[in-house]
Amino acid sequence: MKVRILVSFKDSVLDPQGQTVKNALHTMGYAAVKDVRQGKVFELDLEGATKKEAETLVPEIARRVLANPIIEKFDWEILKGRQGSSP
Amino acid sequence: MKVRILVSFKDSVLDPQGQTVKNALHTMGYAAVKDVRQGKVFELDLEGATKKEAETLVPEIARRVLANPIIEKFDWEILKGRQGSSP
Amino acid sequence: MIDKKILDQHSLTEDEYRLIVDLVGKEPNLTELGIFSVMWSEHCGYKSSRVHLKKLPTEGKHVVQGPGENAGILDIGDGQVIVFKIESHNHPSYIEPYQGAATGVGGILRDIFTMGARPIAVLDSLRFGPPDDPKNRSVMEGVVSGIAGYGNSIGVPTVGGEVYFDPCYNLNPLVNVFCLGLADKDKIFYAKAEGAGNKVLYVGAKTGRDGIHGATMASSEFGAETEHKRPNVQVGDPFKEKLLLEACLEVMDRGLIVGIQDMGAAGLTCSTTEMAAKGGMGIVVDLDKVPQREAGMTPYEILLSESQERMLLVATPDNVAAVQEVFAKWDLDAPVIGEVVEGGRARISFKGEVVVDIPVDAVVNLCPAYTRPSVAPAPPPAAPALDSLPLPADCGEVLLKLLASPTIADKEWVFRQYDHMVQVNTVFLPGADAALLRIKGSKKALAVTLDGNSLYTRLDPRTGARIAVAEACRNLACVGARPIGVTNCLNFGNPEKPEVMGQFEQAVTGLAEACRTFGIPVTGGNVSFYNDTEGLSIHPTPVLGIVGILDDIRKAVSPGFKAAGDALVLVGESFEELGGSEYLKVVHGLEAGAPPAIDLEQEKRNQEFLLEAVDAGLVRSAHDLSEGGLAVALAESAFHGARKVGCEVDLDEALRADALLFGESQSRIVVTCRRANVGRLLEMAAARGVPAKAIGLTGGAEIAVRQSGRELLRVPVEKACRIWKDSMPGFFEVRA
Amino acid sequence: MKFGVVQFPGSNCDFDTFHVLRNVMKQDAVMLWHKDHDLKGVDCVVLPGGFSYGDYLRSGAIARFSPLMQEVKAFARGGGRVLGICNGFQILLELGLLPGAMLRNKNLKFLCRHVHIRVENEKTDFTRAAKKGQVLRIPIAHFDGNYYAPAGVLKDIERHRQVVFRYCDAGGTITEEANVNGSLAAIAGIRNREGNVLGLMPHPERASEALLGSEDGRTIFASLILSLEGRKPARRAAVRKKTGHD
Ligand SMILES: Nc1ncnc2c1ncn2[C@@H]1O[C@H](COP(=O)(O)OP(=O)(O)O)[C@@H](O)[C@H]1O
Ligand SMILES: [Mg+2]
Repeated sequence: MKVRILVSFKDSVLDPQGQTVKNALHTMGYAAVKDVRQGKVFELDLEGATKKEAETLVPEIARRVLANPIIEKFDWEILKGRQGSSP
Repeated sequence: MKVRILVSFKDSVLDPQGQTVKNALHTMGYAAVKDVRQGKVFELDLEGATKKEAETLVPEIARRVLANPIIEKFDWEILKGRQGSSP
Repeated sequence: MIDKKILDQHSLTEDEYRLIVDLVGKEPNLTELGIFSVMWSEHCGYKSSRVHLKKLPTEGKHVVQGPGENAGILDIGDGQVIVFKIESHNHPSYIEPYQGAATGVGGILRDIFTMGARPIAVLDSLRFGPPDDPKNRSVMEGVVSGIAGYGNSIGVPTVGGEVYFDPCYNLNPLVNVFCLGLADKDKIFYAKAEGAGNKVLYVGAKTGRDGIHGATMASSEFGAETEHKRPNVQVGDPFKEKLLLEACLEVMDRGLIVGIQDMGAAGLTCSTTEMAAKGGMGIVVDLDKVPQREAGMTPYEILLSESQERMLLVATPDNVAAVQEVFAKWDLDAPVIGEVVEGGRARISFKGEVVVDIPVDAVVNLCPAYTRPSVAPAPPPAAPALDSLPLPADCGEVLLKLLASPTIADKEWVFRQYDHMVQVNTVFLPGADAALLRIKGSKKALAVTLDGNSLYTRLDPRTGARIAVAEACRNLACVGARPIGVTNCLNFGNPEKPEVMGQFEQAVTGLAEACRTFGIPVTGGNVSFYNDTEGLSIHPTPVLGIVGILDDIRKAVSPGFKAAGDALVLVGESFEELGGSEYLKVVHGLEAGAPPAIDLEQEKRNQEFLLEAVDAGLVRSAHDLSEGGLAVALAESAFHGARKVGCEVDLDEALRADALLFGESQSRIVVTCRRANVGRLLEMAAARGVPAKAIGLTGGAEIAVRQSGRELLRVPVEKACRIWKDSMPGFFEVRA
Repeated sequence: MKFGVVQFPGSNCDFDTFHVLRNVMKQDAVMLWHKDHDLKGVDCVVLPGGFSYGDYLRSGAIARFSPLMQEVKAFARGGGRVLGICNGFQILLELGLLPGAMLRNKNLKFLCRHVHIRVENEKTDFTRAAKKGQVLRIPIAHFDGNYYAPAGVLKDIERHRQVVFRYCDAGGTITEEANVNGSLAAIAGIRNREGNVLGLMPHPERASEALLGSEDGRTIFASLILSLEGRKPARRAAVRKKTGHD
């Protein structure tokens, strides 16, 4: 089973990387972009785990390892069969 | 409108960060984790863009600014109202 | 089955193919052809350059290893040697600046530690298009952070380098990285497979499809699916390389291996055949044992992959377990993939079948060398007669303009991103004429510099190359070090163009002449041809990396003025030479004229004198005159001082003011000494036939220059320094 | 006194720190391997700078799971002195031995340069050889040194005088410009509430020899030695010497 975990800064923490991307986009003329937040994404391949096991395992891994709870929050989902990806 | 863009190395490209995380998880006893790929996620707030406009704008930004198509691929989606996030 | 089309895809000529058939004794299969194609490529085989490189002097009393190994080795006494080399990573750095530059660092580091040396310093020579173009800035930003990302992580300080800007690099930036290592003389290792029955071990990262020689195969052979998976740029993994470095040094230190070779260009192919050829042996390899990152790789792909952070070791069967234990300690696998055998052939099997069976000598040593047609480079565009060139109305403004020009401006924006202090040896941080490293437990120090002015080489390749050597040695002399060895990276256009070949020949001639004069051996280097994009070649750009030694580190001299009231002495003679100068380029928009003349013998005398004066303890600061001439050299000396002391200078040369201030006549150095010592210093110069004269005093808060009493310029040090410092960040911070 | 320098995969200031402890400060020093469970009877554990595990994931995030770190944690809880330099500081934060977290430098670039830091609390085991408000010139070299703590935590840290060093200008004034990486409250180094664990971003081992441009870093090592020896600061400690090179 493939799961995807998104880790990003808590709203209370400034995200200078996102700001920099936003500024760059403005300079390039993409005025419609009002805000950018940048974070990390992890895709885990879990072997032989059931949905239920994943539901305990993934948040545990995210909390213990992937995110630093002082500054970051996380979100996760099980990836359906597709896992599509553009070019 | 909020959109989410995921940028990660193409499958054939080495992902040292993902590999290192995987090894760490194994050492910690999370044997079920067969593979880890790490990437970046960007959440953009687009003001006044229609779905159609987003469909041209977002891939263009992703290709030109957020990803280097030589080694990276990207994937994107429009975020529905929820944008949920754990803890 | 092998036709013209396949040969074209492999960049082999029909003559070369016939030679291969001859040497192998049969028609090669596709995998064997692939092996020849990479090993006989320009990059690995030095086809176009070999005949010319023979002109370079390679012998000297310190030389332990000259060209022909991964890096050169020089004896520095006390049972220690230095190992150093320079490499280019130009094309990958344009395609993917961060990873291209990062893997460039990774590659040169492996060249050094594969010989048993611990890398102790990196220097980088970078050339980009002008930074006012956002595209150039983004390449530069990526390259600099890539070098930082790799070097900082692995813990080797990046202690110096150079950055030049010219439109000829718009589509073809140059990224040359130099590395210096230190080893015990009795712990040097070579890329040799010796002893039949010894085991071949593979260590480091798994092999993936990355970096397979871009031009080698059409997509139809592999299918579109494989094709799009084949990026020519690889992602560096400095963490893995750090583990590899420590594990390799540990097995070498404990004498557990027989030979070792990094897998760089042409990967497994190059390392297996080279090690066997150098040992006069054969080798058998089982590709099924090679750790692979991707499923379904063909023998062709496994052999030609250029995945990073991999090495090949040879060990006696007795030691295999001990070697594997060391690698396991560093979390690395070290599987045995083959064996050294008699017979001089590489026999490689895959799924139980022999897929390659070729003589290693043919692959490694018998690549044909060509004397390509060449024409003498066209004479440079004539500079306008000096009389027709208007004198600047305000020389102070010109100085400020030069200080702000990207090539001359402060490069702190770059080197602040590099960890230049790790390993606690860096005595002179970036910014001095040469980087200076102490050797722990010794009074000695090593000085290193990279140099090359490609505008000069474009205008006159031979003179430009001579100047590059002279200037590098002069930089070393300015810190008090004596040059002991040279490595070089020759960045040129397409060698199949006779003009490019003409430039190459002349540049190599100039290098050879200058190295002979200074008595310094060339111990290795790198040639990067085909730096052409959209039909335009870059300026011929030889980059010299020269290492020097200082016997007593306490005598080292830095460029900054030390205090007010010191005497300023100008060593060397000034001529009315403006050709190829930054002044002409920046102020008049001309890349024209003949570069300044250089008299190598005089240059050598000037440097010998400086070294003698430093040794006698007479010199308080020394800085060489290069781009921007005297005025810029004075300004830089003022900026480098701890207290930013100014100076008052009066010159009596009857030259045009602009030539006097901004001309780039060679062999000159500004020196300061205590006032009481001026007499002794000048006598010492005279005794050696070195022109030198007292030109003023340090002090005040301004840089002021007069010509026979008439004031030419007067600029506040603080203001000038701010302009010099703010220029580079200014290009990058506009976006914030 | 016996110091132990922990070696993680990717540590790169381990030998620098060892060199200074042994050859400059003339102390007994040993290397401690991250996979072991043995602290070899040291009096003080030093977590050196570098890029443990490549700083992949987050700086210091993976190293905290090393076997030896369980012993270090216990050692610290038992009052043993622990000094974390740069990556070592980041590991201590990830481990929870010190409060807060690190963000990327405010200019989003790696920064290697000399900075000035002001001794905010000279009554600690790590600063007792320093004078009140003394300004030290010590290099930094990091990408993630922008200290952050949630408002409540910061208040706590300040109340318990846990801030040991702040970035300042050469004269000792705290300015936005001098706070080169953007740290909250210009924090360059903090200790735990008990006072036996210190983390700082600047590298004192790079400023311990006159030849390398500054000896101010010795103040920190000298303080540690004094406190380990249970002695009062003597006047001999850490003289500030101007060096020959600029
Ligand atoms: N410009 C040069 N000057 C002197 N020696 C050179 C030069 N270019 C290459 N060489 C030497 O030729 C030899 C061939 O190098 P090789 O190992 O095949 O290439 P590389 O490791 O650079 O890919 C090396 O010893 C190298 O130092
Ligand atoms: Mg090599």
